[in-house]
Amino acid sequence: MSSLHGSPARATWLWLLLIAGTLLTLAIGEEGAAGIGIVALLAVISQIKGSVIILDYMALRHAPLLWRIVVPGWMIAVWSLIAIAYWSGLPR
Amino acid sequence: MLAADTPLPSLDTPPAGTPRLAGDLAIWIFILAELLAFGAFFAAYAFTRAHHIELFTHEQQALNRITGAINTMLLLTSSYFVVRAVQAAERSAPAPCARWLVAAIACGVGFIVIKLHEYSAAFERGVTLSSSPFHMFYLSLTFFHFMHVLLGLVILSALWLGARAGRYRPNDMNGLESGAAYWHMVDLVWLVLFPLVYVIH
Amino acid sequence: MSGIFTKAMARNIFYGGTVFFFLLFLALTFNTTRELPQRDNRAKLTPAVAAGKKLWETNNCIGCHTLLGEGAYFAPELGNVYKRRGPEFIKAWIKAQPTGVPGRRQMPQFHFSDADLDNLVEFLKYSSEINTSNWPPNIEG
Amino acid sequence: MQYKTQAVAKPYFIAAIGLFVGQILFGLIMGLQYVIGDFLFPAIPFNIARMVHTNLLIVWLLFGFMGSAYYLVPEESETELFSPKLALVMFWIFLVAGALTVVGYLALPYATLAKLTGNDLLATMGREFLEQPLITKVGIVVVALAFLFNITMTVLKGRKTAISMVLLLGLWGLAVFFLFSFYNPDNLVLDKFYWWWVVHLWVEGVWELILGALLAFVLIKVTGVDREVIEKWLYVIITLTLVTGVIGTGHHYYWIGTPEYWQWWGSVFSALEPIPFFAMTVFAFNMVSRRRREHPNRAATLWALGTGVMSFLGAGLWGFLHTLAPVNYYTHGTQITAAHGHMAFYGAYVMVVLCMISYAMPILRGRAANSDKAQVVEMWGFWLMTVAIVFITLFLTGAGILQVWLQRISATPLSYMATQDQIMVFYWLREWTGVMFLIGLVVYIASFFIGGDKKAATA
Repeated sequence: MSSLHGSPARATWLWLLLIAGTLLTLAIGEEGAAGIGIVALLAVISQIKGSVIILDYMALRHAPLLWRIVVPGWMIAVWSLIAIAYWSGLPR
Repeated sequence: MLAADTPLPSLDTPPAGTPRLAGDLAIWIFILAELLAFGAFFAAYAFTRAHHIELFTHEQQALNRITGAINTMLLLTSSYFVVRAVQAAERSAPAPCARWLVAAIACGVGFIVIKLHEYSAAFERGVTLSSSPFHMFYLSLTFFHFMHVLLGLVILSALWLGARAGRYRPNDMNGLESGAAYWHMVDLVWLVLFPLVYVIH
Repeated sequence: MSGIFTKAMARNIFYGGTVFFFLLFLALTFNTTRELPQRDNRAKLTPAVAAGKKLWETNNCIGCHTLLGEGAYFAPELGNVYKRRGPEFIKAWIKAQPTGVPGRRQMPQFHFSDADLDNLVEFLKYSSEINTSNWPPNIEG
Repeated sequence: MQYKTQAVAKPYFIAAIGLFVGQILFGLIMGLQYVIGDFLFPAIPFNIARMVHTNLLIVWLLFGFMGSAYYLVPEESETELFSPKLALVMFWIFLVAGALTVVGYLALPYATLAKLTGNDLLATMGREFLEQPLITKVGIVVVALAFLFNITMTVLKGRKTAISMVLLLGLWGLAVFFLFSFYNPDNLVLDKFYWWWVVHLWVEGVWELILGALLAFVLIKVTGVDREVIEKWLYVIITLTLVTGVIGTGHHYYWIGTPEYWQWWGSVFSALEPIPFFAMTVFAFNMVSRRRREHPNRAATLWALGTGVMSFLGAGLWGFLHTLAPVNYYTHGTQITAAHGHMAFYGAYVMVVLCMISYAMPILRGRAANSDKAQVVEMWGFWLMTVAIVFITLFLTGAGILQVWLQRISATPLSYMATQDQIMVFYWLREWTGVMFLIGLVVYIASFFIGGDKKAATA
């Protein structure tokens, strides 16, 4: 039997990590924090959570290289565009 | 739907360590197309926001971040349950597989209920697709995603029927893995959408 | 190959995806239908405008001109011609066709009555007041 | 030919090519009217010539689709056509109705034609591409229903393949969306909104299913690649087509009085529309390079590959060029649109019908493929027409860019006609390239009359 989808224990730990990330995002939101640094932080949190979903839950960790590049690459590209847009809108 | 025609028992279990894509190539191509559409919409939001910063910041304040975060957690939990369902099928346990799927569906329904609540509040404030650029994006992005949650729930329901019929086995996971991948995509997109639309200002 | 790719799955995704996106399109159509009254100038949709639209159609004006940018590209945009030229010029122009200038593009003579011309002008006036999101970029169309 | 009822495709193909010639002749007349304004005035005013040009295009493509379906469906379903007699009767009805309509266009003032044909009962005429008199529109529906009945019954009594199901879906969709041509409210915005349900949902929706099915069929035949492989890719490609194309309709809803959110929805989805076309190109080349037989009909293979490339360029790339709302704001209703229209229609639909004809016609005439000599001439036709359309597109694009600049962007915008005077040189170049296209078409037709050693009769 292949173990493509990992163990329940690992999935549970990762779930806790995801929830923690969400609470952190919420806390930043409720705090009303802003700025390029905060955007970078949110992007990193989102990227980490996304990587958990992509590599573990979607099991792309075991997929051919192309897929391990394309799907996480999508997320990096999207966050890069968001960051550029945010930066372009900063007062100067 | 997805589970309706799983293929003949696929290739023999590949040797351990061989790279394998979990789910059908067809669903992955579809997922990529969906990701591109969402990605383009996200970028459009971000660049439009850069031209209307005060408007976006102001109107974003009216959104309820708490329910947004609860919805995030519902989707994450739902994804987790789907993973457990897949793991159950991977060790030939159809009954737990079906139960985990029910739990996942319940979370998805919770998301829908909260979202509808959020929409009705927004409509009361007079939010429409044409009331402002922010409202346009808020409604378009969340509604586009909302429709995906509904589609995902239809798929999960089909998987649940398949699981109850004992259709998914360690050497025949294609239908289940494909549906699961789609559901995770719906979750993944929300992980960008929530901070982008509800938090960043 | 390491992946699985089945025709059944591809087919199901085709039917599911098609239905899904068509429903989404219908939802947007529903919303558009509800929002149109604020944009499509239907308050000014008088019998004269309707008669003008029919003249517009039965003389195949769209075969040379564009209207809100759609049509043939052989003659000027008429969605905003009311604002560009005004009613009297339009009527005089239509009556004076064809110009007969050698080598120039010719517009046929349609033998409109004065009432017809008024209706056509009403239609063009109504068209020019539709909210087109500031299109065309300038008065030249 | 495996089933003798496939033979009903032949008159359809011949009529299609005949009407194609008419379309091109009227195209040349219009092209000349662009530069010599009073050419043939008042005998054939521009609006009449254009109506004939576009309507002939639609009708001959419909002939091509129907002929292709009559050829393809029996072979896919592994059974004779339900009613070859009905198919032939419908052929003559459609041809005569089409011919009478064109005669009506040319012989009568359009307003008189409208009066005579009952436009007062239900006003449907005088809208771009839907200029047909009411009775012709009803005739189209009748012919389409009889055709669909015939095809559907054939599929139902035989084998149901992915290709025939997709083709059927596309053809039914074609008929269903045509019904919106009967809806013509006084409200111009609503009129235009649903007008696109015919035009866009045809060419960027259901017609692409027909395109995909025909291409897949020919690829199976000429490459010998597994049906399973080709059919699953067919599904994937048409999924991408409809996922992007249906909401992509929004790119027509930017400036016609529809709400502004369409600028975003339309831009996002239509920006993805090149993807399925690109996939189709890759697919066609991939299947040909993985071929498991050397089919003697190399011309058909060339048309198949050409369809992939040219539909990507014309529909995909030239569509993308002006589909984003901020760009379209300036290009809407200019020669850029005309440029895109020409290459997209040629690349996607003209080529796929000619591909089907190229594959089927020799078999209908009792041989697997034409002689090498005839094929070489056919390929000359292919290259002349294809290169011509590329240059027509480039010249119209040049005209369009200059037009946008002078009339829309410049600080001192010129009037429409003053702008036209400035871009005359592009129109002259386009007209000469149009002559080249006609030569290509003549060469193509000549290839049907060239003998030489026939290939064996069994494909």
